[in-house]
Amino acid sequence: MASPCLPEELLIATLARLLEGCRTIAVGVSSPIPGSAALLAKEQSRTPVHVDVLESFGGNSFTEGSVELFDRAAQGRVDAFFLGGGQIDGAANINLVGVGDYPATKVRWPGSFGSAYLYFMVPRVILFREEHTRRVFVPNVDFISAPGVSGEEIYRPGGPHAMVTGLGRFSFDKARARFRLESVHPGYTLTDIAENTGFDFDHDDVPAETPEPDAATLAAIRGPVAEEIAKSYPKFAERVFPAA
Amino acid sequence: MASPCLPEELLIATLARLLEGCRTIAVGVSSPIPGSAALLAKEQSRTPVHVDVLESFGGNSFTEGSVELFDRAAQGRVDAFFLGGGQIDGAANINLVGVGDYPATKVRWPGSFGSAYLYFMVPRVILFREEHTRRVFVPNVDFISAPGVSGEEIYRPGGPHAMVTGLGRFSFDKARARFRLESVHPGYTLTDIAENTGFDFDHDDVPAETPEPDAATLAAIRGPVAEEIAKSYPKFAERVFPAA
Amino acid sequence: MTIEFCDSVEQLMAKVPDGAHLAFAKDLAGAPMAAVRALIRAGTKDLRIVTVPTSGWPVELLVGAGVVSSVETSGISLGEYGGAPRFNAAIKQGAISIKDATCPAIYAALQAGEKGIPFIPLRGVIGSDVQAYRDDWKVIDNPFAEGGGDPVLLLPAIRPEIAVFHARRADRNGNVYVGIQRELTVLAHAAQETLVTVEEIVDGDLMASEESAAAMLPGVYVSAVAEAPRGAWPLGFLDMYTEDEAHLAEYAALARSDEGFASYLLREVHVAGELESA
Amino acid sequence: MTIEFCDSVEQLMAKVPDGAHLAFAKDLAGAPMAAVRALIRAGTKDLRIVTVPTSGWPVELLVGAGVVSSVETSGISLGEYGGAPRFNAAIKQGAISIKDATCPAIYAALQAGEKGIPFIPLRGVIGSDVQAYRDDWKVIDNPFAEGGGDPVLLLPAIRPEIAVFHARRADRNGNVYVGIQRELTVLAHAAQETLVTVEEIVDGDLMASEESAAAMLPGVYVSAVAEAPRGAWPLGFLDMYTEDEAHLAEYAALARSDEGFASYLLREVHVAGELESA
Repeated sequence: MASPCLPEELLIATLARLLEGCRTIAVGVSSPIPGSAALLAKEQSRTPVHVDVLESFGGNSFTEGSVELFDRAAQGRVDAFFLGGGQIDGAANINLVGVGDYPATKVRWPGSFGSAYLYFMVPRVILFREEHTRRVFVPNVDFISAPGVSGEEIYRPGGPHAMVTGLGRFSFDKARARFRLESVHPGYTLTDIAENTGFDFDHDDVPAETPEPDAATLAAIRGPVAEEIAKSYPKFAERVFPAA
Repeated sequence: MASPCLPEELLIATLARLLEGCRTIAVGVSSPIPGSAALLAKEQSRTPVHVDVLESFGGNSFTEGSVELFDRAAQGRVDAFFLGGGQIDGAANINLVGVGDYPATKVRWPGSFGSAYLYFMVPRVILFREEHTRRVFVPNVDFISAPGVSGEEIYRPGGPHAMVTGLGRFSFDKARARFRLESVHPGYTLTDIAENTGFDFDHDDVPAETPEPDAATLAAIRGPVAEEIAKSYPKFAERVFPAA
Repeated sequence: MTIEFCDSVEQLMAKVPDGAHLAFAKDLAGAPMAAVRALIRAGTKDLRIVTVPTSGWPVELLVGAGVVSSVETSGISLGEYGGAPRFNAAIKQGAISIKDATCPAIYAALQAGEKGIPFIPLRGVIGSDVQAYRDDWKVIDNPFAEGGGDPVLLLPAIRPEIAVFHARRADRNGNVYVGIQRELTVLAHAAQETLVTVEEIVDGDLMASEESAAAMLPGVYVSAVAEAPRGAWPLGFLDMYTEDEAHLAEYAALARSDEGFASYLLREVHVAGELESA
Repeated sequence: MTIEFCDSVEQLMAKVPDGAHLAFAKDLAGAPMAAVRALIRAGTKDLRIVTVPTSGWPVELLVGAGVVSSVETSGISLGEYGGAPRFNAAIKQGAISIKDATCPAIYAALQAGEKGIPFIPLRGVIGSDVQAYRDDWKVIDNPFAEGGGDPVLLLPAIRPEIAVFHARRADRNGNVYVGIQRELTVLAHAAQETLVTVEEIVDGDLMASEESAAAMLPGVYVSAVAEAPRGAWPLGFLDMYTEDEAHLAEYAALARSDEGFASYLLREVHVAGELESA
């Protein structure tokens, strides 16, 4: 009998469902769960899906250095990408720079990387942050690494499509610049999410529960996906898929 | 005893003298005489000279396709380049496009290639055209592929430095936008040049004669230069340097 | 992202619709002559061509065959075989429209296409008739110049609908060896579709090692590939084969007249092609 | 165009003057750690650093050693070892000035430097605080937009005074193997001087074949080279060696305090370096 679904596996399956229909998916550095989700989406798609895992030779198809990811996104050749944030607010603004008054932030994170660009260019950006606390989900981010929405005059083929956290899955309404809670992960409640979120969001009175992956999906995650992701993230694979 | 100096050898030696002090020289396609001159300048320089012969693998140091020549020129990494012209006028405007009313020119030449850029960027552009007739040296070119001079407001680190033809050698005064005949090749006269030039130019009453290459220079041309240029221009080398 | 492997060059070039905005690289980077002949046989019309940054034989043949409506180029030449007679005749007759450019402008505009930026500045060019006749180019004062002034040329990005080129080899993932002919890389990045003929399709992953990957165009940029041994003939191709001098010289002689060119086209494109693709 | 071969990394880094505008590529492309230590030992001051487009260990060490006055970057991180403690402390204290950027902006500005164009447009970014805090960037309406509007960001070109990176090998003409780490190519093109440490200097011409040339940075862009075996240590380098995990973990622990960092600097940079260069 298969062992029960791990939290990581639930997240992988949930993210993979958000990638349905994508032909090309790019995954940033230090992203084992999004990476696994992209590989699962590829595994389960009936049509070919191209996945690039950045900074892993053999795991991607770049020959021009990492500028190629950005150019490829601008060419319309990247359908989906994942972004996170040290802070994320209710309008899907993300902050990868730091806490407090810029520039002498009292807490400094690495920096904005490509977010200020890819958030504009990639049609389906999926926000992913496991930690779901009021430290992360704030009323207003202290620094906008990349804005959630832009005025109509701004060229912006891309933007936030959905958000997955350790507690639930959200969709994002660009016109209203608001998240909507679509499902709560097994073991948590709407109250858990509301108490740990620093901004308002839409939701049903009784939100759906995030479905656990079915047996075939779990088998795919633990089989080919685990094997493939181990090439880029051996430590992650060892911890989550010890049997693989 | 060495055989007498050929016209091609005189031109090679004359052009090479104009390259003195250059550290980097690029030579365009279909340019065996300028190419030989660049190789001679390299051979005779006491400091290292880098020569790139375009479109000849092994004869150049480009790895980015031919865009690299233009970028390198813009970076200030090309000291000298050669240009020609189907027509050249007294203000050093050059025409590589055609004769007659543009665009339906009655005679069409290949096109402007990189001239409209390199003429602006390369500090020492040397105009070279063997045919010295009124067909080539016209009062005003029919199409300006690249202008000889630009207004002060135009960014232009480069421009025409000198011109060598089958009859003589000219310098160019950018401030006055005028050529000056510096020397007449052996066997020709000022009158020959004036009669075959469709524009006015400055000159001494009795212009100097272009000096023939000395024995050491001739030996260099017929030895290492002939051997090297044969790699890019075998037919030219066979015709001019049959002994090499 | 699905790469199609075509059984023939005919099938590859059937993907080019009438009126397509088609890009060719310079002849020395690999002229897709088999593809050009297939395109003429297909009867595709009104092609709008951009050359990166120059061309010769492909444009000469296509223009001669009457399937081209416009050419944007920095230079069209048959090299040692002189000017391009059919191209030049078409210019003289006003049969095609011409956009004269300069090599770095085409490269820069293509790089803008590659980067998805709407335009790109370029130094130089101002004051030439190349610039004067291009009403699709603009000159602005450099917004970063202190005290104003400093005019600089702006070029709109070029994103060709279809790029066509010939290359040494491809693997079964559509990865194409381009070596140092990196104009092909920029071209494929900027183009919406890229059709490639190759000398051979090989087994194994040409992107497998870092050293080999450096010479490759990744298959993600390639729409379709067809094997075309000696696909640059009658031109030479890199170090693989030399040009067919007798053939090219005969062309240059025949193409001086309409009749001569017509006979060449019939014999070398239509009749020979039917035999080829039979 | 004369390439200098230095006898030591010390000698190579002695070429960097106080106040230099210095560029480093991202750590994964080859962090020149031996060069960074030599630079600290040289006592070079007031370095203005730009990272292409990110960095980690080189900037962390240099900032910690107090030899940096400003950093332009899209991200500084020690990867698995967490944030960069000395860099972050310097930011908090206002000890260095920071220009936050975004990766494609640094690439685009560097490509503008490579092309010798004064600026380059970039899509996106507008409305972020990355843009809001960059008063050296401008927004204009796209001059090619019909009907006006369409704001677009313009970035001034970046031409670093000196680029420093570590590579696999160089030949005696100064040609440097970069493989698919092509940010190094763009960086060297854009920079005024390029100083390279390599694992080994080899005989023979690495540009001799077309296949090998595709992976090379031509020596014309290289000012000086020094051999530095394991020159990325304690970081790993491509497939050549893996990172020194114990060393890096110890650093991360020590660097939490000023005293810990000072002891690391003394032991691993100054004392070890004197032994190294003795």
